[in-house]
Amino acid sequence: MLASGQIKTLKIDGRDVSAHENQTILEVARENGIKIPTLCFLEGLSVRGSCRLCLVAIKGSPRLEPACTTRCREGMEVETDNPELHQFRKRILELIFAERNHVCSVCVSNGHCELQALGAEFGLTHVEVAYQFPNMPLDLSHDRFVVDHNRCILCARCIRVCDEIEGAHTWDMMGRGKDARIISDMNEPWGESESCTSCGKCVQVCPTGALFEKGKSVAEMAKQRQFLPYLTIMRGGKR
Amino acid sequence: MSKTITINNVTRIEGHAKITLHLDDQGMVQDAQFHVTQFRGFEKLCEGRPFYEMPSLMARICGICPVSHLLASAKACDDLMAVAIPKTAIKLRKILNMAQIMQSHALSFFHLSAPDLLLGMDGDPASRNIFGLMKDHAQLVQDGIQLRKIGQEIIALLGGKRIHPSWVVPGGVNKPLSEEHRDQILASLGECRPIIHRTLEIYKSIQANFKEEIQTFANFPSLFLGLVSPGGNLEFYDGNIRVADAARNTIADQIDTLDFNDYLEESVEKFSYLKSPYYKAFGYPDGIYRVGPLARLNIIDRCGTPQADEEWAEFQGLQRGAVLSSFYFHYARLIEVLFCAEMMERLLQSKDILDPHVRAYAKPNSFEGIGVCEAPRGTLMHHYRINKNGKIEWANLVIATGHNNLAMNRGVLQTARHFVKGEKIEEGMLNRVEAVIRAFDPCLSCSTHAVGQMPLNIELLSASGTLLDSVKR
Amino acid sequence: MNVPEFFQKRIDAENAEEAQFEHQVHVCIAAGCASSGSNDIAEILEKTCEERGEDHPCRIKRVGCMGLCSRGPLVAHHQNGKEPAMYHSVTPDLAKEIARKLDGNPPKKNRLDPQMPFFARQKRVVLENAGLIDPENINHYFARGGYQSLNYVLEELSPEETVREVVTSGLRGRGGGGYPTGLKWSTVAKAGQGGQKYVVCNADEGDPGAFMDRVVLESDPHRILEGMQIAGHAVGANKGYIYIRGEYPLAIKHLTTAIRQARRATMLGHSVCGTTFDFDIELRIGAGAFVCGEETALIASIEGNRGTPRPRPPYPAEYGLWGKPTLINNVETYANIPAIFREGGEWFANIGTETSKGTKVFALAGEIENGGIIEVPMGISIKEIVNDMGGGVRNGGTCKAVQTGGPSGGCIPAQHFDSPVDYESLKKLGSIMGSGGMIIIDQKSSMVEVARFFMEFCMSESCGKCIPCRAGTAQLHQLLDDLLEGRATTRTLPLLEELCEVVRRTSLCGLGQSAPNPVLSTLRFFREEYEALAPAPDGKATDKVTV
Amino acid sequence: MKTSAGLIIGIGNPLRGDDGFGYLAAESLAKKLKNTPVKVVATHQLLPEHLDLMRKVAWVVFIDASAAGEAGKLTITTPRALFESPLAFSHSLDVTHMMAWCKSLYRVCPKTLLLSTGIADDRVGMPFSPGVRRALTKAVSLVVKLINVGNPSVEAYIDNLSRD
Repeated sequence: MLASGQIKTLKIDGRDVSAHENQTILEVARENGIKIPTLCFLEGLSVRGSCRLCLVAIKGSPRLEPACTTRCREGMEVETDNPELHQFRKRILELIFAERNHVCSVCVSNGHCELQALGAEFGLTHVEVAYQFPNMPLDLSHDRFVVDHNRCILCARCIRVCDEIEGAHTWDMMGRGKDARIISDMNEPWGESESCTSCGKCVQVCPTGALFEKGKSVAEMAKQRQFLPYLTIMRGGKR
Repeated sequence: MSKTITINNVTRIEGHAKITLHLDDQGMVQDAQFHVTQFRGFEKLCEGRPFYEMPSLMARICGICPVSHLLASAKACDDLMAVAIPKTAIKLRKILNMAQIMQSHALSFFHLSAPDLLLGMDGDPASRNIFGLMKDHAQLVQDGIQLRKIGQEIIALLGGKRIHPSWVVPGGVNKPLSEEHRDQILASLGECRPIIHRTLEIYKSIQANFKEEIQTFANFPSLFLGLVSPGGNLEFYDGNIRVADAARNTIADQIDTLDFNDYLEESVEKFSYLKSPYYKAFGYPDGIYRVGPLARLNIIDRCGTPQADEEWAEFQGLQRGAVLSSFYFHYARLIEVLFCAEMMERLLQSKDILDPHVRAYAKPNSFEGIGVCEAPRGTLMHHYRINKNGKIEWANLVIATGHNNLAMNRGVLQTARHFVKGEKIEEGMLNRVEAVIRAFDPCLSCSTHAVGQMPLNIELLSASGTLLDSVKR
Repeated sequence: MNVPEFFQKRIDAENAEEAQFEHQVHVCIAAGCASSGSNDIAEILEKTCEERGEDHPCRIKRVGCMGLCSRGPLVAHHQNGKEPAMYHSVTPDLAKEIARKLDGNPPKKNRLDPQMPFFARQKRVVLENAGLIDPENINHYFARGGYQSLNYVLEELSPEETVREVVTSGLRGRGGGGYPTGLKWSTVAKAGQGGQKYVVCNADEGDPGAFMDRVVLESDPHRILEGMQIAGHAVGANKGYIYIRGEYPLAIKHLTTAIRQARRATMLGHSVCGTTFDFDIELRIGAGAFVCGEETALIASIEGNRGTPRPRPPYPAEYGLWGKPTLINNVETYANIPAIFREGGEWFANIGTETSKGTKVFALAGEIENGGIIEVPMGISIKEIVNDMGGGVRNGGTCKAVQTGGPSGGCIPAQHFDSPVDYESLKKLGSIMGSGGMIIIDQKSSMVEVARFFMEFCMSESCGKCIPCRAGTAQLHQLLDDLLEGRATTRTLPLLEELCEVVRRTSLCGLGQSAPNPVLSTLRFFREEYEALAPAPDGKATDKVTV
Repeated sequence: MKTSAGLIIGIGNPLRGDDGFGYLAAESLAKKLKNTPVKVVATHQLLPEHLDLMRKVAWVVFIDASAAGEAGKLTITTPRALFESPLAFSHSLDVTHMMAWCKSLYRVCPKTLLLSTGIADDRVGMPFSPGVRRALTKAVSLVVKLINVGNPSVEAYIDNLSRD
C-alpha cells in the first residue's frame, strides 16, 4: 500500500504527470514519451549526472538541474526544452567534439554512435571552439577489444558497468580535467589486466567508438545493450 | 645571364604543382623541374592506429581515386592477417577497381586532355576549352559525361557510396553483391561499349596530327613497371610485378609484390615533396621507369579480352619495341577502359559472383604487410608494419605519380628544350609543357607525403627569387 | 563562566612557568616566516640568551603567525608590563642584537609600530591566540581559556541549546558560500534520527593567494578540535575528520601533535572533559586537488574514492560520508565557535554588519605593501583594508583592483573601494567573499592576464567529471590566450562570453559554475582591455594596446 | 501535389557557414518532396554529371549562396546561358555554364530559376548567420509553394519572370 504522500504530481512541458516518490524527472519524462537527450545516463547503471545534456529548467529555481538525478517533487513545473537549453546542449556537444579526436569518417562506430546521433539531432554542422587535438594513445593489447582514448567522452559507463554489473571494477579513471583518462587496473595495458573477465560489457555500453571489438572495420561496430535491462531485472532491480 | 621561367598552377590536372624552367645564357632550356608543393603526411598520422582502420583511413588520401588506396590498403591488411580471402571477394574488389579506373580514365581523357587533342596545342586559349570542344564534338563530351557516370554508378552500387566506400575491409568485403545490383551493373556496362568504340575511332583519326608532340612528349627510353597476371595478362588488382625495358624485353618478371623493396629505391629531390623511386639494379638515374596505362600495355603479353586485345595489337605496332612516347598514354587509357568493360562483364557473369561468403576473419599473423594494386595512374603500393597487437608502427606508400616523377621531369625537360626558344614565352610552348605533365595524368595530392625528409626550398625556386621571369595564369 | 578546577590547575601551572621569565621573545615559526628562516633565528635567539646567563631568564617561544607575513621573520619581545617590541625582517645579526639588548635599549632597526593600522585596526577573534601561544603546547592553549567552551557546552547545554546559540550568533560559513552555520547545524542535528553522523572540517584551502586557514591551523590547532567537538555535541556526531591538504605539512604536524595532546588531556576521545561525550578526530590528507574543497568531492576523497563532486541534492547534511548525515564546515568557521560560547552568541552578533556578523580573516597578497593575514570586523571598507591596513600598493604604485574569492571570485575595481566588505556587497560587485583571499592588482597589470591566470588554475584543477567544466575551461583559457597572444578574431570575444555562460550555467559543481567569474567580473569593469586585444567588429585589427 | 517533372539542385558547403545555404535547403526540400516527380540534389559543386539530370527535365531550380548582395536577402533570377569561359572545366562551374553546356551538348535546356541569398560569412567552421538562417526557412517554403501552385506551372512562372 502506498501512502498518498508517496505519489507526486507535477508538470513536465505543461503536461500533468504523476511520479512515484523516488522517480527522477528523466524516468517520468520517458514514461510519458517526452524526450530528453542524455549521454552519460544508461538505464540499468547508477546515475552520474556528468554529461549535462539532460539539464532541465525548473520553475522557481535559478539553477538548471540534471533530469537524471533530480527527483520529482510535488507541484514541480519542469521545462525540458527551450532555446536556451537547446543552445547549451549544442555547445556542450561542440565541446565534446573539439576535446579529443572524434573523426567519424574512419570510426568503427560511424552510424552507430550516440554522440554522432546527438550531433546530427542538434544540427551540429561544425565546431566553432578550437579543436584541441590531444595526443591520445590507443590500447590494442587486449585479445578481443580495443580502447581508443581519442573517442572517449569520459561518461564512465564502462567504469560503472564493470563495477556495478560485472563486479570486476577493472576500469577506473585517472588524471584530472582534460588529462582525465579511463584506465584498466592500475593503469596497465588492458591485455595485462588481471581483473578483467573479458565479458565485453564495457564495450557494449560505450556510447562512442572508444571501446570496440577488435577486427571491426569502419562503421561496423553496432553496440548490443539488450542485456542490461535483463540483468537488472534478474537482480531484482538492485545494482 | 640565365633565366628562370615558372609556370604556376598547371591547369587541368588533379592537385597543384609548379614547373620551373632554367634557361642558360643562350636562352636554351638548361634544366626543368616539376615541383609538387602540397604536403599531406598520411604515413605519419596513421602511426598508432589499429591496422583494420587503415583501408578507410587511407581512402581519405584522395577524393579522386579513393578506391585504389582502399584496395591497396585492404590487400596490405590481408597480408598482415596472412589470410587467403574468399574468391568472390577478390572478384568484387576487382570489379570495384576497374570501375574506378574507368571513370578516372574518362575524366582524364574526355575532360582534361580532349581540348588539347581535338582543338590543337596552338589553339586560341579562349576557345581551347570544353566549350570549344562541345561546339564541334558534342557527342564526345556527352560520351565522356556518360562514361564517368557509369563508372561512378558501379562504385556506388558496389560500395554504397560514390566517394570513400567503406565496403572493402581487411579480409574481403563486408556485404555480398545482390542479384539486383549485378543486373543493374551489367545493364550499364552494355551502354558503355559503343561509347568506347566511338571514342577510339575519334582518337585514332586525330593521332596523325600530333607527330611533333609524339616525338617530344617524354619520348625516351626508360623501364616500364606494372602488375601482370601469372600468365602475362593485363591485371589491375592481383598478380606480380614485371619490369620491361625500352625494347620490351622483360628484365624482371613475377616479382612477388612482397619483395618490391628489394627492387626499388627512393631518392628525394629537394625541390619537391614527391618521392622519386627508381629501379635499384640499374641505379639512379638509369633506373628511371614509368608506370600507368602506357607502362602496363608495354609489359604485358596480351590483355586477355578479345576486343581489347585487338586494339592492343594495333597499339603495339606504333613503335618498334616498347611504345616510348608518353603521348600514347591517351591511347593506352582508352584501351584499358575497353578492357575494363569487357572484364567486368566477364566477372559479373561468373557463377559464384553472388556468393554470400565474402569475408575472412583473422587476427594479425604477420608483422609486415604489403598491398599492391594498379591505380588508374599506375602501380600503388601500401606497406605497413604492426606490433603484436595490430597497431601500425610504420607505413610507407609508393604512389603512381611518385613512380613517374623522374620520368615526368625528364619529359618536361625534353619538351621544353624542343619548344622553348629564346626568352619569349609563347602560349603554345606553355601548353605543350603542361600537356606533357597531363599525359602522365599525375595525381599530386596523394603522392606528397614524405614526412621528416628534406624540406622544399621554396625561396630558391619561387617567382620572387633570383633571375626570375615567371608566367602565371 | 566558572573555571572548573581541572582547567584552573592547568592555567596556574602555565602561569607559574611563565612567571619564571622576565622576557619572552616570540618568534613566528608559521610557514610564512619559516620560509624566510625564522627557525634559524629562533635558534640564534636561544643560543644568545643562554650566553646571557641566568640572571635575567628569557624564554624563546616559538609561536604562530603574527600577521605581517611579507616581512618575516617576525620577532616580538614581551616584557612584563611593557608594550611588546616587534621586529620585522630579522636577520641573524639583528637577532643577536635583540637578545643581547633585552634589558637595555632595544635596537631601533626594523622595529614595527604596534599602533600601525595593520595591527591596530584588527579585531581578533579567530586569531586571538595566533602569535601568542606555542601551537604545539596544549598548556598555552589552556592558559588562554582553551577547551573551557567545550566543557561548558558539554556540562551545561543540550544539543538544541548549542545549536540555538550558534543561530543567535548569526555566524555564516567562512568557506565562501556564506551559508548560515546555525541552519546547517540544525539540519544535520535533525537528520538521520539518532544514527551515525559525522563532523568534517574542510581544511583543503586551495585558492591562489589564500592562506588564512593554514595560519589558523598552524598557529592555534586546538581551537579547531574544540570547535568541531562542540559541533559534534550539537548535531549528535561522535566522529570527526579534518580534511587537510598535503601541501600544509606544518599544519599537519601541529594538528597531529594537538590531537595527541588533547587525547592525553581527555579533551578528545573517550569521556571528553570527564563527561559521557565521546568524540574522536582523524586527519585525512588530501593529495592536492582543488576540487576536493567542494564538499561532495571532499566526502568522496575521505571515503577513499576519486575526489569528484556529485550532483546535489541530496546534500551532505542528509547524505554525506558513507551515506550518513554529515556536517561540513570550514576551518575558520570552527575557529569562531569556542569564542562564541565563551562570550555568547549575542556578543558575536554585535560585531560586523546586519547580515554579516563577526569578523573575517583576510590574506593580503599581490602588489601590496603589507602582505599577510589580518582579521577585521565585517563591514569594514575595502579601502580601509587595502589603503590603510595594507599600506597601498607596493613601491608606491596605484591600485587598479582587488581580486577576492579566488578562482570563484571576481575583481573589484578601485572606484568601488568604498564598498563595505560583507557577503551581499561583494556579491553585488560581481565577486564573492570566498574564503578570504585578497589579491591586490596594480595599474601595470592586464586584467585579461589576471583572468587567464585564474582560468588556467580552474582548467588544471577541473576534476574532469562534467564536460562544461573539463572542456569549457580549456576553451576559455585558449580564448583568453588568443586575446593575449594576438590571435583573436572578431568571434573571440562573443564566443568567450557565450562559453562563460555555458560553463556557469551547466557545470556540475561550484568549481565549474564559478570558474567564469574572474572573466565575467573583469569583463564587467574592464571591458575596454578585452576590446583592445580583439579586432574591431568591422574586421580591422586594432593596434595592440599595452595596458 | 501536382507538378511536372523537375529538378532542384542546391549548391554549397555546409561546413563553410552561410555557403551551406543551397545544400541545406536542398536537403530539407528532399524530405518535403519525397514521392513527387521532382528530383532534389544537394551538392558541393556543380558537376558535368548533373547535365545528365538537367537534360531530362522541364524545369530546374538552382539554390545557391551569392557573395554579392545583402546577407539573408533572397533573390530570384532567371539566368541566361553563358557560352564563353576561359576555364570551363574546373571547380568553378556555375549555373550559367551548366545551362550553356546543356544547350551545346543536348540541344535542350530546362527552364531555369536561380534562387540565391547574399551571405555574411563563409569561412570554414563558422555558424550560419541569423539572416541567412531565416532566408533558408523562407527559401524552402518558397520553393514548396512554387511547386505546389500547379497552375500556373513552374515553367509558366519562370517564363513570366523572364519577361520582366
